[in-house]
Amino acid sequence: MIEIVINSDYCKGCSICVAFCPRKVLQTSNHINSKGFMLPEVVNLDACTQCMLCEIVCPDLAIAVTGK
Amino acid sequence: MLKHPMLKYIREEGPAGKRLPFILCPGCGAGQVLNYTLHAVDEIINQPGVKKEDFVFISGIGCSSRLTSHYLNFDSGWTLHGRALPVATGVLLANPKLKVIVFTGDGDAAAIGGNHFIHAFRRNINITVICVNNGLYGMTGGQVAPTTQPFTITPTTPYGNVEEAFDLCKLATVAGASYVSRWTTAHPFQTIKAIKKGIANKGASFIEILSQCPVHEHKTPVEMINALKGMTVSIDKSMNSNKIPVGEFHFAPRPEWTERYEAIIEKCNERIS
Amino acid sequence: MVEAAVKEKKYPGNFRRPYIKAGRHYLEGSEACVEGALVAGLKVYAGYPITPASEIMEHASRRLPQFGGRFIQMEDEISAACALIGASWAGAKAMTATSSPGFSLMQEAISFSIMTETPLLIVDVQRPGPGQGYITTSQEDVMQARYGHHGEGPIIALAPSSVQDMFELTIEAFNLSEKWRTPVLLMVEETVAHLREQLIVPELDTIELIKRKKPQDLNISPETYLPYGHDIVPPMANFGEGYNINHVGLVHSEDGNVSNYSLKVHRENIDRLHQKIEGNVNEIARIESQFLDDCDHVLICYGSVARTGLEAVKEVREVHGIKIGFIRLVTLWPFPEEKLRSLISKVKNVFVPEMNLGMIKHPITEALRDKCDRVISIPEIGALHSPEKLIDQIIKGSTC
Amino acid sequence: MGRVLGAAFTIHEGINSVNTHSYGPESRGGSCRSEVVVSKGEIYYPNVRKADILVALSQPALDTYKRDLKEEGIVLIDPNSVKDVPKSLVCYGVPAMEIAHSVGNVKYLNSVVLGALAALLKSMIKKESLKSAVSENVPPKTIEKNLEAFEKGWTHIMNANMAVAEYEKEN
Repeated sequence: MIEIVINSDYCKGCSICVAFCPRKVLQTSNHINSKGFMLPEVVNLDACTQCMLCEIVCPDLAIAVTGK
Repeated sequence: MLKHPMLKYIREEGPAGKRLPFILCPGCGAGQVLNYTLHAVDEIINQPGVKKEDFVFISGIGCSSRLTSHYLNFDSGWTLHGRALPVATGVLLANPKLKVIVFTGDGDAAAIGGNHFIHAFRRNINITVICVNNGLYGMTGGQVAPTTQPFTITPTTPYGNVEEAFDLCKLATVAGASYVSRWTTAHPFQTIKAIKKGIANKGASFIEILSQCPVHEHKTPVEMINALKGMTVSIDKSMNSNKIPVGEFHFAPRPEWTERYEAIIEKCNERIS
Repeated sequence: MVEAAVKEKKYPGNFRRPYIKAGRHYLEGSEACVEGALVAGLKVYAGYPITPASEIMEHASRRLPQFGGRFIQMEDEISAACALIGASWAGAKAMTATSSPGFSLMQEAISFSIMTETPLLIVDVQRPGPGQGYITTSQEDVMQARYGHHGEGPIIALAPSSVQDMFELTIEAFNLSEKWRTPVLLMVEETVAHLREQLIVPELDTIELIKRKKPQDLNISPETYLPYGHDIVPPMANFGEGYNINHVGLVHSEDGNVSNYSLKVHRENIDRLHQKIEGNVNEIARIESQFLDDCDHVLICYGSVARTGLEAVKEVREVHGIKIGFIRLVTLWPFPEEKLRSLISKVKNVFVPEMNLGMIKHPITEALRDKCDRVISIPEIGALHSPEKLIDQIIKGSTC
Repeated sequence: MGRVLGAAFTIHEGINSVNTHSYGPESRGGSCRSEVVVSKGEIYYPNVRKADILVALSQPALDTYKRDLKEEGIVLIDPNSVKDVPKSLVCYGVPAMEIAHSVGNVKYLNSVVLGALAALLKSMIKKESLKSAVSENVPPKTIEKNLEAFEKGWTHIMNANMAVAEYEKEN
């Protein structure tokens, strides 16, 4: 089972992960964290191929995907 | 809870409290560069015979230099504005076995540290310089940098920049760097590969990473990353293009400073005994 | 103790290290300084040529590789000082020598190494200023040594007055820097740097060498190690030992954290740095004195002026019958106020000859505010005071 | 030269000596000077105030530095380059340049002068001490030539002294 976790303490809502994801697994959400940033959310987990791109491009080391 | 794999190289907190999240603004390219660098270092550490404690990170002052302030679970030094390269040189003079990685920005490397920049490459001392180039001074408020394009409006060039920009890769090449490449934050895998090659190169390596400053450019990070992708072209297709070439510019290993000095030490040793 | 340092092989190869031999030598001050540094365990010299300090650099470039150490000529004084910082972090004893204009360029690095508590040695062979000034002798940087760098940073500065001192105080400077984890300045004048005279080198294993305290010595694990904690002088891990030390120049708490700033953290950080040096001034500072038992006046000097100073004091006592005592400040900073006060009960005049227009006169005046009638500065610019000049001034000052 | 003289006194005779030298633009192409103070007691002030002996190898050097010589001090000159010597001074001449060239080249000039000085100072310092100091301070390959130059300087002054003595005896 693939799991994608977004660390709401570290995430600053830049949406780079959303833009980089080739399968549109992520999307900017309406969830706002304690610092006022809008977090991304997983909307299409089935499409995830574990390419890890979201993990590699995150500036804040805030997203994690279960490894292959 | 599932955690980002690179957090194993980060001090999330210490006795005096939390250190993360990073101080960087949302969508800052410097954070991405740290992520890429840690991926490259991780791959090298997983090779046999490489020890984590051999890595040393040095930086100067600026947004990109903040990466080594107190976040890394490596030996690191957050030094003076522009002076990362001399400090890194000193580290290698004392212990040439260390693998020294320098984070620097365009202002840190090319303006205040310009003199050290050319001389470190001339000496070809064994450092890997990762320069996060966002074309401006982010930490002080977005002022003009030596890498800012002409006519750009910034807080200190309100009528447009009258100066030409430095091409840092050309500068590093003519100064004597033995490995030079340029990528952008929009090229994660290429950047990781370049950093790995830079660390493996015994000599001075220069990797310029064009990066976004969404705050001072007043754009979203994603817009800027897309723009970076759009304004660059691979070096082999760059002949008839106005776009900025990216790729590997120069790779010519040559004797490294401490190697040459080792020969002097050996000679003195022979003469004495 | 040197033997122990020799055994601790940091470099490949079996060096039969050609230390200076015990016994009598005829050396220049600059050479004695480098020989002392090598005995102390110098491993890295980074410098930039400047008159009149280049002789130290040239001698180091010849001698260091013979000890497996490394010498580098950097692109400027700024980078030279910064290279020392890096070398010290990686575990080497490091030094440079410069002269006044170059010393100005190093001030930022000195301030940074005070904050990051980095042991290193900077030799300033002073020349007169301002500007290029001239290349003769001077003591015009003694205030810059303490107040030239930005911020509240205490410093240790020593003033040698002979070739013997150049050898001994260089070793002492390294010991102080390692012991207190701080940069140390050797405030030399051109007079002493270029003087050639007798140097008596003691048996090397009788020379005491101090090494920095490391967390390994105190059984502190990397997990619990605080780079700026544990003690008033924090143990210092070297790069490459797995202690993941983060050196930071921003105000920090004991673990090196820079993001929990508060006025309390700030005050604790600066207070400890200050206390570490100023609070231990009586242990750090040294004063030499003669003829203090019966004196009506006293002459206080430092560096090469102490040579003429002592000659003048002896002559004034013997020939003119004036009861004058002699004090030489071996340590300029931290200023040994308490020690100085304890030496003097009450005198009429305090004479302070200096090769500047009266700099150390100020802390002396402050220290002896209620112990003397007046403090008389005897300035000289660009040259060492002649004994005649001092004698003349002392006679004039003590009879009116 | 000052360094060798100082070393001879300190290392080989156990007498304190201090050597200073001029340091400035003049030491890089103009006239330069080196001073030696010798004393059985402690030497505090390191510079020469009134010299007993002045070695002047050029006319400008003598003109400039004769002010620091005692009124009846001794001056050692190279008569080929120094022509005008004040009458009050006791003057010795050694054609140092000429002798140096006869030995090999101009580099041996200092040793010639040291040999001459050794003759003048023979009541204060043993000739052997100075010769040892010369040997220790020149490149090993040139020791022989330097000592030859030294001997020639020594002989020149000794012969001159003998000539003077004979002249004085005759008159």
